[in-house]
Amino acid sequence: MNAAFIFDVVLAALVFTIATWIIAARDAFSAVVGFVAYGLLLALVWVELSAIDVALTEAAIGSGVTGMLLLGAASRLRKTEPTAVSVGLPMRLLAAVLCALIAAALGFLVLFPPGTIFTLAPDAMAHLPETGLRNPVAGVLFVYRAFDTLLEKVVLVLALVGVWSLALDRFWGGIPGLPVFEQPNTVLTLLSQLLPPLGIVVGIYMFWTGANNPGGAFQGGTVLAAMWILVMIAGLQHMPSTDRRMLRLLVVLGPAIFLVIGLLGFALAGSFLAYPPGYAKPLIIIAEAALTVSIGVTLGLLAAGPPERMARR
Amino acid sequence: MASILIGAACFVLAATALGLLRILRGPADADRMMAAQLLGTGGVAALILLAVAVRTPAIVDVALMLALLAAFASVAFVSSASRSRDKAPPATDPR
Amino acid sequence: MSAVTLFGLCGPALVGLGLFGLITNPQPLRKIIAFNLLGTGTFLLFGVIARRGAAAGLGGDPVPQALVITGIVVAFAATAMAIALLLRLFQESGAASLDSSGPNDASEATDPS
Amino acid sequence: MTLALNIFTALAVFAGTFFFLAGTVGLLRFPDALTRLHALTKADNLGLGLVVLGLLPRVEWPFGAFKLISVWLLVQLSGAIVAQLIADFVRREEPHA
Repeated sequence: MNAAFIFDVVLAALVFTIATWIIAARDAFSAVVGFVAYGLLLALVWVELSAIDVALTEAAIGSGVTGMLLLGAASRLRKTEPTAVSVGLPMRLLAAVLCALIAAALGFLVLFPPGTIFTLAPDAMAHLPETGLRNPVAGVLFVYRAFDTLLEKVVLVLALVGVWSLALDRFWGGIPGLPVFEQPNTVLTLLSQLLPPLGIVVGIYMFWTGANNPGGAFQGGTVLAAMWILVMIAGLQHMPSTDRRMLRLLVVLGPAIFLVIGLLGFALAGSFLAYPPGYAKPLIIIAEAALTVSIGVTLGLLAAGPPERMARR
Repeated sequence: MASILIGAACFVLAATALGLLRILRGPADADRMMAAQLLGTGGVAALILLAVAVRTPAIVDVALMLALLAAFASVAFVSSASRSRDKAPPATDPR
Repeated sequence: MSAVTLFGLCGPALVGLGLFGLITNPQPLRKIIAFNLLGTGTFLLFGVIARRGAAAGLGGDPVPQALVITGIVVAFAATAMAIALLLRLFQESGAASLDSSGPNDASEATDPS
Repeated sequence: MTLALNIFTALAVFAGTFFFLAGTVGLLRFPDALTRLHALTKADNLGLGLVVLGLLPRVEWPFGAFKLISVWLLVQLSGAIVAQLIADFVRREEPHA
C-alpha cells in the first residue's frame, strides 16, 4: 500500500462519485458543472494510465470546450426543465438491472482478461525510427493509422456542415449565435487581450512538441479554438459570417493537404498515405501544421453553433 | 520524497474535491461554478506534484493546458447566463 | 488489486451509469451528458487495455491510446451536433417555453446595430 | 544540502496544501457568494504558489522552472479575472448582496 496507490484509489472514488452525481442531479446545470469537474479528473486518470497524449486531449476538449457547449445549452434550456416527464419506477428498476448487468459483464472481462495479452507496442516502436518521429502515439495517428485520422478530420467537417444546416434557411451563411458578453466589461477584455497570445504560443508548442513528446495537432488546435472563442465572447472580434470564403477554406485546408499528401503516396511510395522514405517527418509536420489550423477553426465554429442572424451588408 | 509529493497531491485533490459539495448545496449557479474553479486549481497542483514525483516533465504540459483553459468554463458560464437572464424577463429589466 | 484494475473497474461502472442516465433521464440535454459519460467509460476500458499492453519501454500500447484521442474528438463533434439539434428542436416545438433567443423574429430585432 | 532541499520542498508543499484546505473550508462554510469567492483566491495565489515554490529546485533548469512559473502565473491571471467576473455577475443577479 504505497502513496501512489492511495492516490489512484482516491481518484477512482472521486470519478465514480461525480459520475453518479451527474446522473442523479436534479437540475441540468448542476449536472453540467459536475461534468466539467469530471473531465478535469479524467485528465488525471489518463496521466495515471501513462497516456499523457490522451490526458492533454481530455483536458482541452473534455472539460474545456465540451463544458462550454453544455453550459451554454443548459442556460438556454433552463426554463424548459419542469415540463419534462420523468420515467416510472418499474422502468427505472428494469433499466438499473440491465445497466448493472452490462457493467458487471464488462467488469468481468477486466478482472479475467484472456490469457495472452495482445500488444502492438513493440511493433509500433520497432518501425518508429523509419518515420523520424519519436512520439509513438503521433506515429500511430499519422503513419500506421493515417487513414483513420484523415477520416476523423472529414467527420469534423461533416459535423460542422451538419450544425450549419440546422440554421433557418434564411440564416444560411449568416453569423453563429455564440453568446457574446454584452455588458462592456473591462476585466474580460483584459483577459482576452492577455490570454490569447500566450494560448497561441502554447498551441504552437503543443503541435511542435507533438512529434517527439506528448502533444500534437488535436491538442494544439483545441487550444487555438478556445482562444478564438474567448476573443469572440469578449466582443473584441466579431464572429465571422459563415459564408466567408476564407473561413471555409481554413476549415477544409487541413484535410485537403492531408489528402493531397496521401494521394502523392500513390506516385512516390506505392500506396495511399504512404510516405517516401526519408520524407515522412517533413510531410507529417506539413500535414499537422495545416490540421492544427483547421482543427482550431472547425472546433471553434462547432462550439459557436449554427448561424442565427445575417451579416449587415 | 516521491511519496511525500504524491501524498500531498492526494491531499490537495481530496480537499478541493470536497469543495464540490457546493455543487450539491448551491444555492446559486455562481457558487457551483466556483467549486469547479477550485477543483481546477487543485487539479493543476496535483498534476505538477505528480510530474515531479514520477519524474515525467510532460505531465507539466497537462497542467499548463488546464491552467490555460481554467478561466474558460467560467467565462462561458457568465456570458451565457447573463445573456439568457437579460433577454428572458423584459418586465424586470429597467431598460 | 492494482491501480490498472481499479480504473479498469471504473470504466464499466461509468458505462453502466451512463447507460442508466441515457435510458431513464427525460431531458434531452441530460441524455447527451449521460451519453458522454458512457463514452468516457468506454475510453477508460481502452486505456486499461493500452496500459496492460505496456512493452518496449512504453507506458502503454500506443494504438488504443491513439484510438481514444480520435474517439474524444469525434465525441466532441457528435456532442456539438446533438446540442445544435436540441436547441433547434426547442426553437421549433417549444418556442413559448424557451427564452427569446429562440424565435427568429426576436433575434433579428435584437441584432446589435 | 539535499536534506535542506528536501525540508524546504516538504515545508513549502505542506504550507501550500494547507491553503487548498483553507480554500475548501471557506467555500463550504462562508455565508454568501462574495465571501466564498474570497476563499477561492487564496487557493489560487498561495496554495498553488507555495507548491510551485517548493517544486522549483527539483525541475530542470531553465525550461522546467519556466513552465512551472507560467502555470502559476496563468492560474493567477485566470483566477483573478474569474473572481471579478463572478462577483460582477453575482452583484447584478442579487443587488442586495
